[in-house]
Amino acid sequence: MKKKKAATLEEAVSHLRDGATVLIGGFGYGGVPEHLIEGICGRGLRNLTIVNNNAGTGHTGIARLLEEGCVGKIICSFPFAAESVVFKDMYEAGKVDLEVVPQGTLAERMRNAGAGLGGFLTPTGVGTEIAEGKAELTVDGKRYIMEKPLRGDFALVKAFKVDPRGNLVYRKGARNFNPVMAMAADFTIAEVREEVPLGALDPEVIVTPSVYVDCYYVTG
Amino acid sequence: MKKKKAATLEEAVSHLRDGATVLIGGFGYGGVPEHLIEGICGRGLRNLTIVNNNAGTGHTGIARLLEEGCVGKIICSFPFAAESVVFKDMYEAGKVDLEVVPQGTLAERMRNAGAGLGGFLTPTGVGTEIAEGKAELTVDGKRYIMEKPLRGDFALVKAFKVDPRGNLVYRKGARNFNPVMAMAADFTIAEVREEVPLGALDPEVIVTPSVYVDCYYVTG
Amino acid sequence: MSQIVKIPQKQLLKRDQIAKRLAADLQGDWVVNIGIGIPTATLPFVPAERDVVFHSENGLIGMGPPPTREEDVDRDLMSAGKGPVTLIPGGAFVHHADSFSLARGGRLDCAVLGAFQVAANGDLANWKVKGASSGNIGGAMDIAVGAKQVFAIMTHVAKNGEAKIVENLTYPPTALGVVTRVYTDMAVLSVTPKGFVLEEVAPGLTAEEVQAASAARLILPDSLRTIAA
Amino acid sequence: MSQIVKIPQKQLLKRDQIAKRLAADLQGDWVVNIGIGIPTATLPFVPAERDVVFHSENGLIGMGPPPTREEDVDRDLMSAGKGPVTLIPGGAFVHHADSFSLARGGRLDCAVLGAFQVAANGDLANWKVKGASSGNIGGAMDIAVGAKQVFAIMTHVAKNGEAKIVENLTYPPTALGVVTRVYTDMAVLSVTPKGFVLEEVAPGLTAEEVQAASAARLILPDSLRTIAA
Repeated sequence: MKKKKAATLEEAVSHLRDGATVLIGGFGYGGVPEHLIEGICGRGLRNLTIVNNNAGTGHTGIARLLEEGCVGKIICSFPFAAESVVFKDMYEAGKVDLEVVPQGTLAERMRNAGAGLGGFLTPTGVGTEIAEGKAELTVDGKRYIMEKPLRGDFALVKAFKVDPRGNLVYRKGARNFNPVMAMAADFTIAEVREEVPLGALDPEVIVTPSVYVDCYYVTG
Repeated sequence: MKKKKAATLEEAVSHLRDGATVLIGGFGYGGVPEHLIEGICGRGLRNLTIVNNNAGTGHTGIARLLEEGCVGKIICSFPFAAESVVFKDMYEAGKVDLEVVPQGTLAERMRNAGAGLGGFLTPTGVGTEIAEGKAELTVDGKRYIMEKPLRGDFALVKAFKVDPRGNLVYRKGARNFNPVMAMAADFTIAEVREEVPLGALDPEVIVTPSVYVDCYYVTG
Repeated sequence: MSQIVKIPQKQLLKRDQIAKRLAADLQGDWVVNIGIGIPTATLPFVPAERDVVFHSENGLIGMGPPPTREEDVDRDLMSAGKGPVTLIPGGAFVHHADSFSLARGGRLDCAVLGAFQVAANGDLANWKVKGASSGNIGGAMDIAVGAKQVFAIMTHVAKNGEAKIVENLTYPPTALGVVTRVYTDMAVLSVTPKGFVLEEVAPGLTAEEVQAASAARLILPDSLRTIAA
Repeated sequence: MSQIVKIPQKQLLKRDQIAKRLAADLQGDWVVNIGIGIPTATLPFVPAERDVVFHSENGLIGMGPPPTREEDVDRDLMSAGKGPVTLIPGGAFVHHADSFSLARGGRLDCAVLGAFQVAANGDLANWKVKGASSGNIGGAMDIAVGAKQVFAIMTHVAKNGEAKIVENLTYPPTALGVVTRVYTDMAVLSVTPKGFVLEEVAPGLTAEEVQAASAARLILPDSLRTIAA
């Protein structure tokens, strides 16, 4: 069986490189791979494109990456949360690029990439600024715009349990973006609370099959 | 709570009408809503469009619907299985139309419809007869064809367990097309082996959430 | 161009009163998405016996009220606004792509959203201030375009005196032609093919005062009701 | 136009021998899809210790061998070819759209598919006979286009004497430029930017005989090996 378990946090995040597009799971407090994000801080990475629902809160996690100058661009749906103070200042100073994407389109673009597809037509954003520069088509009398797949070089996801193959289950609302991000990256790294023996996960309840997980780190 | 449980098989299938597009789950023996299909036989329905992976086997189920003259068109990926004797004869006699669709495209077209989207770009079928009459686009140097969503007026699905809200779980490979079909129809009817009390299904393991199920029939 | 309108110098409805009025229109067994901000005020006013199934964009189908005891707060169980919530019996968790499939796929009977402006044709603006270089979209565009009905809940007039009920949007749109009803601190309006119909006014207000506080023509119904506040 | 080629009047490899040769090339930890028909013959020859993860289009990730006892047969657990199978420890079930997301999404290291014809540029034909009004596609188009490698397994020449190794397809294509290796009852070929390379020949056959049974030019390698049959 392919060995996917990282012995240390450093090993888990050692693959990341300058210029990479990094999909980072989580919504609010739930399902955020906090250890992995902290693990890539302080490594001097440059020009990352970060995909997340938000643009970092407070001064930890994605906000710390921003402060360290690692981030060239953020792709998210909700950049100006009250706590996104670091991003707001840097964006206004022109120090980081922003692509704001409707939340459902963001999730679907990653799912589309993971599914090996080349784009999709969505009604979301028709007649708005989001449609600018995109093809618009009418199908069966309804207007749609064409959105492109969004693929990551890396995904950092947070899960509840993992087995030695790398199968993942999540916990409640901490599932959120994690399963689609795991699908959509060339290399997916999972931060997991608990490792269980092979065969201990019911095959009916596995949300992210092992084939999507390249490396996992158990936080305990 | 909305009452979704049908007291009888007749009640469960009473909504179907002439000319409807009916998505029918199952792959091989697994996940076939056999009771529901038998239930719509003998009702004199006409001009149905049936969506399934195959075109009926033997003389029961979809094959019986064909023999009864209920079916105007079949949309499937694998029409000429050795056991699809009824379909083969009727197709060669020009008595039923056929749209053959790659299996992954078939599943994705229904998922796309269920997701409220207007189509998608797939690499499947590029340069083949499947691409004829469809738009071809090149995205990031790769060729794709545009496929349209496939929506059903009705879906007949087979599940393992249901709760009173209509949440469904499946069993092993009997899952197959059923969850995407449940999403993609205006009215979804589930044939279920066992009904469990509200709260008895772990919310982490529900595959088809209640919102997609309009009616269920418990076979026991 | 934005239009300054006249706010009546009277007691208007408070947030909870608007929320209560809106909640009364959420029908039994509906599947409903509640946006962040003022829409969340409606939740406590929806009678439990209606069994409304609340959808939260982060993958909760059957979101329940906040836990009553501190020890029941679960960081993995939160609303779109990031507040702690519960899950009702028969609720389910799905991932983000499946959650928005539900929203766009026509399975929401209603979405309750805040608004900067609502136009007479149902156009909604709620994500970006005029002239700003960007804004927060969140799930609003997908939800607004996907729900069968959109109930906008807002103050009738902006703090700076600008009209929010308008003939045509002056703010960047979120979605076109989607709003079906508007609930404000002055009135309940429905959006019809002919434009806004003034269905109900807040106690103590006249139809003329609500019209004066609006930058779109309000059609008067045969019988104007007063909001039960 | 189809081309009649010359079949050597010698003992060719049997189905199981071709399957065994192909199975030897399935690398450890690969994720592999096995098509219906002759490809299924490869399954028993893949050593368990390689831990190859077999994907079945109907949503099985980690398909295991058929159950050995009749009472373990489960009608809900079958291969793409509808035969009874098992699930390995750490296997998972997904629905059809997720199953094909995996296939198209580049997560298959290899697909093993039957073929009517393979062309020198890797084009594959395996779904429809020339002139037929329709045919069976099944999952082949999605899987062929999505897998990182496609191994075609087939007889070298059709029963009617028509070549199956061709310069250009005369049958309707399934997917363009996808086949990387071909395993037949006469030879193992790889598909390269320059065309077919004859890697190995069956015991007792010469390169000239394999060339004569092919309608495409075969490039000879520096050292031609014999298939270990």
